[in-house]
Amino acid sequence: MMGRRGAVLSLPLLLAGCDYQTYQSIFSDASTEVHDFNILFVIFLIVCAIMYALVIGFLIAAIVRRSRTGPADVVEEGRHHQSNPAMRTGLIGWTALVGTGLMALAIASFFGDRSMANAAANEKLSVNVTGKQWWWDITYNSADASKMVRTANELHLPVDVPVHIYLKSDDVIHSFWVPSLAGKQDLIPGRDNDITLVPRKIGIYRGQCAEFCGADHAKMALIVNVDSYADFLKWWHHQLESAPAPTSPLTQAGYNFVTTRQCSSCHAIAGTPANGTVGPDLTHLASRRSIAAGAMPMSEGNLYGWVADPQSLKPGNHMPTIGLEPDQLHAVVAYLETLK
Amino acid sequence: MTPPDSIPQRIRAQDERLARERGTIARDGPDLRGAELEARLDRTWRRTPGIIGWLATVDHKEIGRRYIITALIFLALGGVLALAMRVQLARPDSALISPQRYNELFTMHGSTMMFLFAVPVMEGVAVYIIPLMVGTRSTTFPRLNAFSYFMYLFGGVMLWVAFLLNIGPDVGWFAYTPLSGPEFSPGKRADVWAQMITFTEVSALAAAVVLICTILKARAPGMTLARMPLFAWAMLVQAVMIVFAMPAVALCSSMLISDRLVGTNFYNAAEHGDALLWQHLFWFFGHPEVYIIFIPATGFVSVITETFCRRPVFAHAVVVLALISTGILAFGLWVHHMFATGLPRVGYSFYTSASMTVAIPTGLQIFCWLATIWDGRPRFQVPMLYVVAFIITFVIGGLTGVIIAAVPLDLELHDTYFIVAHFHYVLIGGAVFPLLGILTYWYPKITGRMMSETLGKISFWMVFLGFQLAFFPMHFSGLLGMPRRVYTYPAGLGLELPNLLSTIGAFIVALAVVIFVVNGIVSLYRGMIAPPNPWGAATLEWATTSPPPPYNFAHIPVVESNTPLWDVDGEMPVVTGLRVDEKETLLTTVVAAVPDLREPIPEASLWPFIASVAVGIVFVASIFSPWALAFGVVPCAIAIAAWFWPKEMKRHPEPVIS
Amino acid sequence: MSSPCRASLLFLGLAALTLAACDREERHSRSKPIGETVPAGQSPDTIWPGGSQPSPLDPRAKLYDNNAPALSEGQYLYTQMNCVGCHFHGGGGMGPPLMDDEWRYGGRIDQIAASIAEGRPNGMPAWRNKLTEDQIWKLAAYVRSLSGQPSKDAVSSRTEEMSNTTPGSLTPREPAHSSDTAEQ
Amino acid sequence: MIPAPRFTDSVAELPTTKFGPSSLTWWGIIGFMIIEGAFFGLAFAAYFYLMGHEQGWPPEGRQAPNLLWGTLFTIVILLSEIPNSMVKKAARQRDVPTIRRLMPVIIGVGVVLLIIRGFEFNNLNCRWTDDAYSSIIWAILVLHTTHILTDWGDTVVLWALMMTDLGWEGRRLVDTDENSMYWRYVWLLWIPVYLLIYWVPRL
Repeated sequence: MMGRRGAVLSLPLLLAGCDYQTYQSIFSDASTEVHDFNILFVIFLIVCAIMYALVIGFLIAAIVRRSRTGPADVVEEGRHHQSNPAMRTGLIGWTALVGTGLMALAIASFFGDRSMANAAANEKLSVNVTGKQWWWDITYNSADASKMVRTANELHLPVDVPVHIYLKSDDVIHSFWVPSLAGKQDLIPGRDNDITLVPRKIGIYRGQCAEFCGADHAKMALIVNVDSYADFLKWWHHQLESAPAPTSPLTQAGYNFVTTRQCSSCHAIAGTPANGTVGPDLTHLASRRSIAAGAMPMSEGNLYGWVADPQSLKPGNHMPTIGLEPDQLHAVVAYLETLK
Repeated sequence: MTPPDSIPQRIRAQDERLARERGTIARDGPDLRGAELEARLDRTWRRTPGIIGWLATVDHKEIGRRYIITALIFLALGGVLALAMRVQLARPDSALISPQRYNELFTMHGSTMMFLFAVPVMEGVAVYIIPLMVGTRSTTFPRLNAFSYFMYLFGGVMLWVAFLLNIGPDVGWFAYTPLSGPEFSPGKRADVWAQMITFTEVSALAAAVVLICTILKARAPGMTLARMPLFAWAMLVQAVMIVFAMPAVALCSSMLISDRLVGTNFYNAAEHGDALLWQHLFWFFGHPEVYIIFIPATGFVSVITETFCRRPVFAHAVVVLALISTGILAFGLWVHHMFATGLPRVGYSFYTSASMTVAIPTGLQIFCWLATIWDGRPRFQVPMLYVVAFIITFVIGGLTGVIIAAVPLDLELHDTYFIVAHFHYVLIGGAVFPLLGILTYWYPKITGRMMSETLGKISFWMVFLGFQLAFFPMHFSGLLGMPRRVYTYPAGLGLELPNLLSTIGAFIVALAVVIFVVNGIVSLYRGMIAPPNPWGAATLEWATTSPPPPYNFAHIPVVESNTPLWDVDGEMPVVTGLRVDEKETLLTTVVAAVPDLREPIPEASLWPFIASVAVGIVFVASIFSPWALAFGVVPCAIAIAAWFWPKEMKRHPEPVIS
Repeated sequence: MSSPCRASLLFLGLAALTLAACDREERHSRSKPIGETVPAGQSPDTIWPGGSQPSPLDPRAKLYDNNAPALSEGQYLYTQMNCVGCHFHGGGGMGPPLMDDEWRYGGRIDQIAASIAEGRPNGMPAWRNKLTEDQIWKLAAYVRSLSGQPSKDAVSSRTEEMSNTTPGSLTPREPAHSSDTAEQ
Repeated sequence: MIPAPRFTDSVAELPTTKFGPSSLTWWGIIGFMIIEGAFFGLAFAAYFYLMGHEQGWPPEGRQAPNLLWGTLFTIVILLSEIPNSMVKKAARQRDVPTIRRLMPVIIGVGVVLLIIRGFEFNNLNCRWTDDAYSSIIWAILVLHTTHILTDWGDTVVLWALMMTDLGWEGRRLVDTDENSMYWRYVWLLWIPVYLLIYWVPRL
């Protein structure tokens, strides 16, 4: 029902008839936090609308009242010093009105804040998200180290399970923001922040770094898949497996290049010699929805483009343009696509 | 009081001679008045022609004019950057502008508008008008005033030259560490930004001191604090705020530049520093900054409302108190820019309520203006139209401000286009609209001609409607999840339409501003000659010719009410006895404005300019080597000493600052 | 109006003078590989300036030498590729120190690049296939900056990590090496 | 229609210089004092902010600065108030000869203070590049040194002026009076600085 209200708020856009997706908007109502947010937001909107109506009403009344009568250009002598007594009472009333209105809003905000804080009190799932220029390094915590899942730029969350996300930064300040799921929280070098949320709707949501973090700030996105618990477990177990061995000669060639040449200095692929820690983990690259932190959707074409010349697609990022020969390129892309 | 023996014979002889000469000094009064007085005053106060005279002048009217024109030029430049950004954002995944360039664009846009347009233009208007409004012949410390202008000019020019030479800053106008620190901003871009801050902050502080002293000490006799015009009050509050706020940004940018140049560790988390220290210091300045821009604008609104409604603003005292309390509260809110940084939650609710409290004094002022309109008989000429537009627009900005003061809401809306919409409603609706109104209003005072009413109305409607079209959709862009400071956005998020509308609106506003400027330039030559008091205003700046003579007033007026020009019946009470052959003005007591001292006004001097050049070179050079500061002390010290050193060593019957 | 312009033009000239040579701020990343670093058959002993006639300085040197973003990218790689492991923050350890001006294999940027690309006896691995040429040159530029060779206003004063070395922006410029003076 | 003048009283007999709050420069100086006070206040705030994030202050492995020179500086600057207030008094009494005699003393004291300050920098037991603690105490000390320097330069210029005949003019005496006021401000500022740099790390 909140969703409908959200839709109402964005009605002008719907009317304008642009095809319209809510997967990065705050109206999704996809988590407890955003649900509370929407309620609070509507309360504020109503109170503010009333205040605004009062001001504009007063303005119009004041204008029409005197603009008709009398010659416009005479300076009124004499009584222009005493101010209208009715207005003095009005002033007091106005102050009281504004005061109470704000008080009400402050209280509402306080309770809203508290209910959000309590929403995910007992977390079931804990995830580390580390911000780097310009991608997200993600680790699913687990008591035993062998059950830790490392991935990048894509979160998978089970629906209705409170999740606790621990936020760190390796370089500059970033901000973790998935509008449809929660408010934002900064990732600050030298500080530990965290955010909790309870996803309520299965779906795919897009988030984006919300604190200016340098050249590619605009291309530092994060995809969040909220799955049923079963699907989540399936995904999680799959993530624990290491990469499949190459089968065809082409993928073999790609495998050789990736594990022995430049790629392996930065990227890790579980079960292979490639163990770089500088860039995103590639073990299950092909199973992700996007390339380069949401810079472009995952597809063979985009993968070709990205591997061939990352600098032109995401200028300034740390992945160098290696300048692969065409056959090397075919092989590498072919191999990467096997990393499902 | 003086032990007579301690005074040598020679000096005593001098004293007696000077005492005799003192009797012969020409002073204004019943027997020296009218044309002859004006001719002699003009000879004393007129500046020498030529480039030297231009650089040396200390006439507050010339300096104020320069401030205003320079600030408007920077407004145009900043606007061009805004258009470039809007073009880039008009379509999703657009690649017209590279990310690096776009980052430079919004950094330059923010820095230019904040530091090189908004604050200086307010100070410029005040530097021009305040002495006239409070009925004195010059600002206090006129040489400091000239110095502050040149510092401001050089700072702005340095920033823009750097931008054109492709070493312009790219770290945002807020330059958060560590992104702006030595490791993540290699090169000189961030240093240029930090030094630009130093320039503008020196200039703003100097101008603030000048204004405070002028308002407190140089008011016409009888203009008690209770009778002081609201614009003077607004400028007083603003200047005091500058005095307390600007040091914060100066300090944190100096820390940043020393981190970058000599390897200090203020913001280095690994060495016990803290990145958030920057944000605290910066926003301790940055939030009051908004009110430093807004409060003078409320002064403009009061001036226009009073004149065009033929009523003193309702509840003068309440408005004054509202101004003061806004000024104080503004320093208690900076944390609401940092809700997302994970500070202790308990503190948050305090800052939420504090941020909301600011709405009360502002609400009071709004009410007082509306009550004035209600009581009076409004005439809707261009300036008054801008006041109406101000109320309609600014209140929206204020209310969205209340929305984002709430922590849970701010966590979603912070750093999105919702915020961009909010502060443009506050700053353009709240400050630029009144500014355009007041420029139209005081244009005849400054130029002696009226601006064209027709063109004025055309540009008013375009700027008003264009603004709404440009910025209202941004609320939706934000709610649909568009963060700030992104050089592009993907298709399919519903962001296409609002951004396209914003771009169209931006161009309409730009066109409107062009029309406004054309109107200003054409009216300079074609405009109707302005009568001395074209709008029938009540304040003293209209009690002299337009444009005012270099000495402002032939005789210093005496004030007997809040609205002097409405209450004098044909005859203006004045005091007499100021010198005619040397520059002199009258100082009064701070509260009751009783005549207190006769203050000699400094002659024009080239030294403030030379000093500003010396200081400027040091600042720029220190970007490249910290040693510049050590070596630069010498020329700066010489220039400043020469500035204060009397040019002729003979004693005068009464002090002369040559 | 015209006079402010005059004044600003005057200052513009001045500023232009002070802020000359700004390509060093340009963030360039070669999208094309830039060929061989070391002319074939050139072996360590011919790079050693004591040996035969020093080869002319590689023209690419100026692209990297005083280019601030290149230096900082080099700094990034220096940490990420764990050069610290052997050379520490230039102080030297298992590998030779890099802050002094003693260069076993030549202190010119192209010579350093060669040492990184080809590797050197006693443990310095070859990075030719592990990094791109562009990266190697950036790394070389940074390594060279450790001894204060490039102009001080191009290097950054410190990193955001702990360190006890003098800020790069303050390190005194070591007496330039003979083989440097030959070309620079 | 500019209203014609109606002459009330004349200000011709008003003085052109007065001591204290009547004087314009007094207000100017107060203004700049407030500005500099804001600088110091914020620097102190930064100091305590950084301190608040630490277990130990100074951080592990650092010694607090040596007391000797800082304390010596404090004593000297407090003593300098004696000639300072004598000059102030003399200025108010238009006793120019005394001013001419005492100003060189104050200038000399300034030089001594600057020398001691040099030793202070050497005895902070840290370099500004070491860590944030070192950076902030260096910053505060440098900030205060600039005030010593500026006031010293100001005093030198003023003394040169006092040696001329102009020294007998009221304005110069007011300048002297206000220069002494500013010096009081400088040493008042020093007291918290002294405590922050030398004693807080010893708590």
